[in-house]
Amino acid sequence: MTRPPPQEPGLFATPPMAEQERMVEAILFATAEPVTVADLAARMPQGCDPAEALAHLRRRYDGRGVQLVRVGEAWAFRTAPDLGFLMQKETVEPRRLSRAAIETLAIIAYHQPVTRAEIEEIRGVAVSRGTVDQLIDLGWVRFGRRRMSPGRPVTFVVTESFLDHFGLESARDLPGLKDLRAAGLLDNRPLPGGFTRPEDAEDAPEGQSDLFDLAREGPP
Amino acid sequence: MTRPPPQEPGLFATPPMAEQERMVEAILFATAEPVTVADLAARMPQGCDPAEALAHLRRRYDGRGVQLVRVGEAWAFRTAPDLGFLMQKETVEPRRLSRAAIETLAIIAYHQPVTRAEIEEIRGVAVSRGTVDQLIDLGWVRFGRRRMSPGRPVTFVVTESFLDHFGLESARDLPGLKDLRAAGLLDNRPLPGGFTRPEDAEDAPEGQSDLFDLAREGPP
Amino acid sequence: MTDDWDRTPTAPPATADRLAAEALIVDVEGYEGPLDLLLTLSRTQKVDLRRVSVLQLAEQYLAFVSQARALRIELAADYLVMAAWLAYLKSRLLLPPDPAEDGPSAADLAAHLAFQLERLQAMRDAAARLMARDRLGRDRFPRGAPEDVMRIRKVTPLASLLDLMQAYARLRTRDDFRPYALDRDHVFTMEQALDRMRGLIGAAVSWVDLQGFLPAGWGSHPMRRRSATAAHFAAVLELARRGEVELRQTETFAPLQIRVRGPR
Repeated sequence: MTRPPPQEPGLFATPPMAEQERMVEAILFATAEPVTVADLAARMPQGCDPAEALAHLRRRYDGRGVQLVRVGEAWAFRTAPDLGFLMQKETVEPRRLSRAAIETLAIIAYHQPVTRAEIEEIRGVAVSRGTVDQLIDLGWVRFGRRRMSPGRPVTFVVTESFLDHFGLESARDLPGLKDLRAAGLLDNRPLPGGFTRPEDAEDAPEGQSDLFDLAREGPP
Repeated sequence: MTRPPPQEPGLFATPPMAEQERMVEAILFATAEPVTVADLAARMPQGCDPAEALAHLRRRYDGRGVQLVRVGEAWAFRTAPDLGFLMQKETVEPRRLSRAAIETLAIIAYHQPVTRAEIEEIRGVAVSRGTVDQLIDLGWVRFGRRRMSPGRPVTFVVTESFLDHFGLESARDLPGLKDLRAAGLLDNRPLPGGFTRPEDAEDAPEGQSDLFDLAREGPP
Repeated sequence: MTDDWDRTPTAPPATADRLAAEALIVDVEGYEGPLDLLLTLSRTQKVDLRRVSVLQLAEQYLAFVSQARALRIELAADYLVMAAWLAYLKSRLLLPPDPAEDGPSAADLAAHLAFQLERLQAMRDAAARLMARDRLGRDRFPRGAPEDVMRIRKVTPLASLLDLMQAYARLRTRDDFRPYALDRDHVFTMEQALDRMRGLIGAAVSWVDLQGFLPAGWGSHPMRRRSATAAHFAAVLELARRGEVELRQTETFAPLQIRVRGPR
């Protein structure tokens, strides 16, 4: 190295402090790791005072969106702590509910408060823990009162958020079985052997097309 | 369902402009890639005006060691060019480009959108596949729209990453663009009298220049 | 380069001239096509490209090509195509214009060639200026320590009221439509009743109500009561037919009574 000894004046004028501040700013911005004062001094022209430049710079960034912080012996720019929320990016992912989940949800909505055993009886299959947990996570189902029966089982009820999502004032607004049938949602296929129950007679077989129309219209 | 539309105003107080400026500062500091105004708006609280915050911020960083620069439709912080000498550690030796690649890049930048035949017409020599591929690999060139001329040839245009690399706010800021245009050197002037040399035959010389100019002007 | 290029190619080439030509030839691999070569040749005219003598340039180019041939250097086809075109242009430029001829004049063609050269030169200059700009990663630097944006995935469930209703409807109608099967839970068969009665009728030495013979637990549930009553009635009819019991009913709808038939 042929650098002039540090005391030798005049060969290279030391940059003014404002310029040194700019240099420190650029180095700290572009460097991947925090930088020590010694590293700064090594990278800056002869005669610079990085410590003083850092002090100026720190004041300059006081209250800004990024701050000059000390990391051990080194210095780095970091996002102001109160703005951390901006560093999160939410991606919304629409997902269809599984058949098990929507059936369990329907049973809870129509029969609330309802116990797990009752849900299983209606669905005819065991309800996995995960299904109810998932509905609770979604905020659509919560625990109700314990049933005053042997074992004091917990019950499940639907939440405000459920009503909000499905556009219902209350769970009582859920269409009844009769409404479902009228809307063609109860698919009344004739029983095998041409046997028809009395209540089937009232229903015309065009139920399918109603269902289709309703599906297209969406819920009112 | 019954959720409020996302643009509904007045529900929440908009942060003051000084605070919005801090937010933009934090977001842009945290990322190496340019961020569009739309992305900023999506990440900031409702009702914010990132464009105005950017204008304030740009003035604030004027003359600093780090500068707020526009890259096409996006914005980023970059170190001031005069301080590049401090950054030997960070310097990445740019990939050596062949003379053909450099010329092809300039032709695409100044004549975009431009077809391969037009590049060949200007350079007077066939453009090898590898040359364009290399530019695409670098992320500096991409395919543009197909030209509405016989054979519907693909066109090439430069990318935001090209602008970022060469420190251009937009393709309109290419050095000397105005002079070149005024001198007619960006015209796609056909050989007079429809005399065509063999390699020109595939390209329809007429009408292209109109379309070309129109496409190049784009939105102001 | 010297002004020797200004000479007409018909003159015997001076040494410098020949050396220059050879230098060009040796460098032929370095040319990016005939237009590039023409541009290099035009520089020897030391004039602005707009005022370049196309006739002279054509002659320089043709001299270059013949020189290459003399040195047995293979030239790519497009160099030869350009040579042919320049030979044509040269002849047009030297002959007086034919007023009868349509189409572009020799001057127009020459102007176009000059335009092409100027345009190529302009692009080269532009490329050089572009490359000399303050470049990212060399003069300007991005953030060295980007703070990762935390991505939060938020799942929005897709479920409408209709989905809910359909699911419920599906559940409620499942029972109605299960395949037909005889429900045997509430059925007491005649064979079962016959077996039971055989063991019990010994006690009926005097008249007893048939109702009293119904099994425990079959009297409360209506379906079970009906089934058990019918089975036991059929059983005692069978026993009466065989002559093992006697039946009587004091009036219509009165309880049916049985009595074991004693040996005669």
